[in-house]
Amino acid sequence: MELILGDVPWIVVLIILPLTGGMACFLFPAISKSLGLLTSLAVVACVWGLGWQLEEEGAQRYAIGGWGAPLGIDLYADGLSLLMLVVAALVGLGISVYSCGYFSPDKANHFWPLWLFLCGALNALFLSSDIFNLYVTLELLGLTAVALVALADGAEALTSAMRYLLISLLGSLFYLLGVAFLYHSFGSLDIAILAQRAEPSPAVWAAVGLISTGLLLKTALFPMHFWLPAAHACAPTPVSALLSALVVKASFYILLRMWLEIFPMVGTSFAQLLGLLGAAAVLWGGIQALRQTRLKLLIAYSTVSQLGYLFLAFPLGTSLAWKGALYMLLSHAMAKAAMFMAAGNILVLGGHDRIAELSSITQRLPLTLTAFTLAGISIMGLPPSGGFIAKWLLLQASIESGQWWWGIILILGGLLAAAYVFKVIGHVFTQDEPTRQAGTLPTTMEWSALVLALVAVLLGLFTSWPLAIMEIGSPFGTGHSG
Amino acid sequence: MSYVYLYALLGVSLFVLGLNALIVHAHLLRKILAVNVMSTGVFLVLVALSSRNEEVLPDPVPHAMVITGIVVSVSATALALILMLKVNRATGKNELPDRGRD
Amino acid sequence: MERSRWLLPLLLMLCLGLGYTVLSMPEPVEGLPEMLVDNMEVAGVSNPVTAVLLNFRGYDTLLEMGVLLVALLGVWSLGGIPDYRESSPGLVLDIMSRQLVPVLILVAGYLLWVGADAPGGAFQAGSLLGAAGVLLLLCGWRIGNRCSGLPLRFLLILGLGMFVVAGTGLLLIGGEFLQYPSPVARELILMIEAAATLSIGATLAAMFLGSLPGGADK
Amino acid sequence: MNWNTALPLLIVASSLLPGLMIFCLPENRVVTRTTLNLAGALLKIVLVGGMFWGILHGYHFETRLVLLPGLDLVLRSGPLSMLFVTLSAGLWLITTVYAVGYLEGSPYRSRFFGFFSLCVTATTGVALAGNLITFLLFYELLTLCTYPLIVHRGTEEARKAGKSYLAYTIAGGALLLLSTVWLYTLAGTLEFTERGFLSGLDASLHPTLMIIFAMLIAGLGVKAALIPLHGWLPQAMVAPAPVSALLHAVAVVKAGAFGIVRVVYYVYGIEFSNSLGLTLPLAMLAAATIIYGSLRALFQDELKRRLAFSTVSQVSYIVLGIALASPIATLGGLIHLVHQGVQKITLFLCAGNLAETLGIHKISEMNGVGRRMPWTMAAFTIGAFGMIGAPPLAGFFSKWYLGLGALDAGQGWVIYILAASSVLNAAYFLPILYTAWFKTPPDSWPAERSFGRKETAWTLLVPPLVTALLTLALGLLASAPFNLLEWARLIVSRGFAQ
Amino acid sequence: MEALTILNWVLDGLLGVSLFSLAWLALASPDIFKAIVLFISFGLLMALAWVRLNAPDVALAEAAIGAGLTGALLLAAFARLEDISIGASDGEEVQSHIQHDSNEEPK
Repeated sequence: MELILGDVPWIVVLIILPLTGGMACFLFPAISKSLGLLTSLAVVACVWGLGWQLEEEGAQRYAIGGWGAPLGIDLYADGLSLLMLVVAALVGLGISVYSCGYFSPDKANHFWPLWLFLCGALNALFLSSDIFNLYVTLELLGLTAVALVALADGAEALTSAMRYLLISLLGSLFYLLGVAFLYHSFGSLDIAILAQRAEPSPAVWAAVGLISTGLLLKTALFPMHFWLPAAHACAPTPVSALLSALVVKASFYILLRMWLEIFPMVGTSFAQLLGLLGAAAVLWGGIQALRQTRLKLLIAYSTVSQLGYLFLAFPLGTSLAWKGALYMLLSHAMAKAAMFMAAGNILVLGGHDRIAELSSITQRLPLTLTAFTLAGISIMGLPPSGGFIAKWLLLQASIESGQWWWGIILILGGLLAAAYVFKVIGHVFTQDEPTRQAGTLPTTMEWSALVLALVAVLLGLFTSWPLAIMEIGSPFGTGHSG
Repeated sequence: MSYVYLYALLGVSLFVLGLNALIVHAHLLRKILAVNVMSTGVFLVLVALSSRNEEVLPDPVPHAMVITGIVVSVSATALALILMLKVNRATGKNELPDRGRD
Repeated sequence: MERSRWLLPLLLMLCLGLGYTVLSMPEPVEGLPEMLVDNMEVAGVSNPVTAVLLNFRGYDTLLEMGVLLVALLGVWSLGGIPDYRESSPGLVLDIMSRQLVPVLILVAGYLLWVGADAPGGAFQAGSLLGAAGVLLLLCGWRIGNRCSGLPLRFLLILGLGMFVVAGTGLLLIGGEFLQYPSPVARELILMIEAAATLSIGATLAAMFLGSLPGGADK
Repeated sequence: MNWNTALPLLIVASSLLPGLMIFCLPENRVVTRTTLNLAGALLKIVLVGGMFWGILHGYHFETRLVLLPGLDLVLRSGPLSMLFVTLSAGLWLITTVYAVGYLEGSPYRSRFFGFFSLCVTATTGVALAGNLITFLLFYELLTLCTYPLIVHRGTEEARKAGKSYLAYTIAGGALLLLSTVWLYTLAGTLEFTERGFLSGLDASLHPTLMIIFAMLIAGLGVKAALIPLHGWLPQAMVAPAPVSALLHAVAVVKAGAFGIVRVVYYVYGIEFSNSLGLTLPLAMLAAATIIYGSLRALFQDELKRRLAFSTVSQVSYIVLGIALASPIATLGGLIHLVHQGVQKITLFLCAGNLAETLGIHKISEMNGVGRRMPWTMAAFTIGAFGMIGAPPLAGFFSKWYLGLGALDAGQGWVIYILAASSVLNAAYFLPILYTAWFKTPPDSWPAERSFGRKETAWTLLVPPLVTALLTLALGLLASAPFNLLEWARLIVSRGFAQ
Repeated sequence: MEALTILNWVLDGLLGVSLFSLAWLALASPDIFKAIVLFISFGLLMALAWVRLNAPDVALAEAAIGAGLTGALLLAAFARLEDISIGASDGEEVQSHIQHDSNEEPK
């Protein structure tokens, strides 16, 4: 068993598999559902294989085409990318199971190829260590995400898809200009080599500004978040779960990777700015979520708020803060996907997702309700959940580094999250009798939401495994502390 | 100050021109044109800076990057145009409803 | 116009900043070109740009073929665009296209072949094929229903598929992914480029058409 | 998995597993649900008894699960945790029997009993917690499990009460979390140790330690219903009787008081907090709450609201006993923790009986109810006299030791507080007894349900009688072997320096 | 030799100015069709600029894809845009398409 596991280049298989799966679904639309599910399972197995390999030999660098770093393109897999791959694989599997029951046949033919290409783009993005290659994967990710959002036929969905496309293109262009500056001042596109050669100069300052603006546009951090709620709320449910849990995090991952390797010498003033924007996102997202009357919009604004947490780790900078941010990313991905699926179930059965009239629908969906509550617990950061552990690590990092005000933001964010989650849950304990809406929900849709929510809660109890993954190749070892 | 920097500056100005047009104009087709102009600007910067010292052959890597970029931008434009037509069909207007900023 | 009050100065500042950065860009101490030159003879093609595109950074081109295919998938999933109205082609267009299309295809073939040693290559040839396709579509030609199903789809994924098959094939015979053994590199690159040209042409033409040809599975 | 490490976990799991199973039970499976409930309760009592036996024979029980590097979840059987765990285990059995009878025929019972068992799991977790993070985990879990019980009825009023309950407790929980993390960064450990682990820190940190103490007490004070954080308790009375009986008399409120005991004794240490001058303000706050609670109770016409305000004031006895830095006062506080629990649950169960059988909610409707339901009112009277502190009953001992402790600690003013509160207790309990026994009953009760010859269903009658007998026993058999006083003395001796 | 460099500078300057002005006009012209045509000419001129920066491959790609195909796509989209707004589009095929999807349509 070790022999086979040992020398199979899982790192390449992880990228090729979803692409081939996507092409197969495109060629044979009739069997696209089973092919898609099979590919998702295979991706989970590959991630497990890669994890096993990384456990054995630490961080892994794979030169495509055998040319080596400056000339060719390298794939690099360490703890940080492995964790993102695990998130993408698990949430991806949940989404594949969910969308088996969700799409009407003719929509499914379009959904599966696009979804598998998106999965391939995600894996390629998490594994690549070449900044131009990241541009191409970002573009591939953006186009597939827009096409998936546009699958829902409402005027709202199409306009939000259009706005999302324009923002995505704008972000990519900013990023590309930043890449141009970096390449022409240091002569290489590989992150590791750039990390050695980079020293502060006007070109690097401009590159930092451009790349960060481009990536913040795509991550929808506070001032540039206006496109996210509409896009995530009007998209078909598995797509909005996908967007909130994975696509938005991919650009955050690139910013984090760049920040840890190429920009450590950037002054703390820029980090403080990111922290401030993150804090504003947490508060603004929470308040907006509280004011929503439609469930999916509430969850979308909750994403805007939760993304703010991730940026609080930048001003802190210690490896503990990065671990906290990554743990928040992991548990938020699971919980948010479960929440969107639950909202989707309510929408499919009840026909609407107005929060005020939820009670009669939720009476008939006990599993979905439990999934929503468990996911809500993780979003709020209450103890038995991954969200709590992440909040604990971030709080500890903020107090240890003396910048306790980020801790206050965390607490306020938690209170706001509690307010809008219980606003929804409060509608469940009423005396209305269940709705007489005809039709039942395929059980796979309810169970996939519940399983993802359970994973989010169990992350609160079994923390040693994810933390061990983050340690491989010590991605944060180089992070400047304090 | 060889002529290369002239083109690089032109690239930067095209980038900013496109950004301004993207923000100011509401019509979706104009926004797509603006995005194309911006990408041409970025490609101009990429290629111009690659042949700074004349005596040696220009660096081919940016050229490859630009060709890839052009193909990516044409596919993005195609998708954007079709999406614009669908938006026009669904909302009857050629603009995004609430004049979304850039 | 309250917005232009703060927009223009901001953009001008951005322009000046970027301009200054571009002008003050230091020369990279060790750039890529030197490394490229001494690797050229192993690369199998003598045109540096094609070498970079297909050999050194072949993975980029693979993903970029994916981008093209995904864009087409997105266009088809949107669907619902009324087909291009069936106006009978004017006399001039009809005659012109009868002359032009074969020339376009010939030039595309030439560009593909010459790409190894002189400027040219898969993308330029593919776009010419696409132009030929657009001309045909303008003249009202539509792909026959019989082969608008699987054969068209196979043609569309040919580019990316060939890349992936070649890459994994090379992987299986012991090298790294997409590592062309130097004696056979030239032929391999040509094969991949040919497949890429065909699928780029088909994809660009289909994108011009906008919706599923013949609305097969609407 | 030998017994030493497994027992605490088993005790917590003994109500968790039945709870989860009950959630999955369809509504009509009444028999399975009741058997699961009772089996869980009995199993827990047996396990607690086993732990008692183990401790007497010198065994030490501790379950340790690694949560974070350097921080793990600990369930440990210390003397103090045994006190609270026995209290909650015993009263859970009694209240389950009562709840089965009380909720006969009402909807959503699977959901109710599921959350009911989860609540007790959280309470036992709070009791057995070996360090501050485990305590915090179960403390927040308690909030999550009690919310559905408060809003169980689904009426508009219940949901409003639930909303205010959440507002208080979630905010309190957030404060607790912030202070726990701050403490962890300063002290490096959160393990409960006999005389507190903070005394070793250098003097420069003392001001921050005082701020943290204030935040901890505020976080815990929400559940311990110290003023001004008690607002949610009277509103939560809209919940069904077993909920207000077990939760608001025993589980939730005691968790807050228990937390304050843990913080003062096992985090800061009584001498260190006294030297920081923290105990006096706490004692004053407790005294103010005692008086305020009793005053508000005077003017409540609704029976359960009056009992709620009485709980607000009674819990502060415990906090007062803790805050007075003398072993005897602490002894009084600890035994009051048990006495108040038993007495208050009797009163609430009787109130539930009156509401369920005769539809009485207001004291003004209780004229001559003693004749109609003699046994229930007898239990109510015993409970009321225990609260007032009449000699043979349990309440007397706690007030007696509190008074002695106050003198020993040189805090003379506490005696006046105790005296005044006893008078006020009498002032709001005796009128109830007078109306119940000596006034002429009205010709018809608001919503009478006849149970044949008996005054009410046996499942509703037996629990209050048992708890009333328990109040009597705790009072009369105060010096018997294995009694409560002995156990409390053991705890206190470990807590103080001598 | 001196004259050649001056000529080069003049040529580049001319090319740069005309490129910028073409882009400016394309983006600022009131009529959409004029904007598209100007954009296509801007693309062709760009091909010239690539040649001047001795990047022949890019020039070919820009001419074929940037000017040619993008222009064709733009014109096709513009034509279809005109159809829809004139209302000449064939009604029934479109209407049937909008209503048929799953009941997920948010009311």
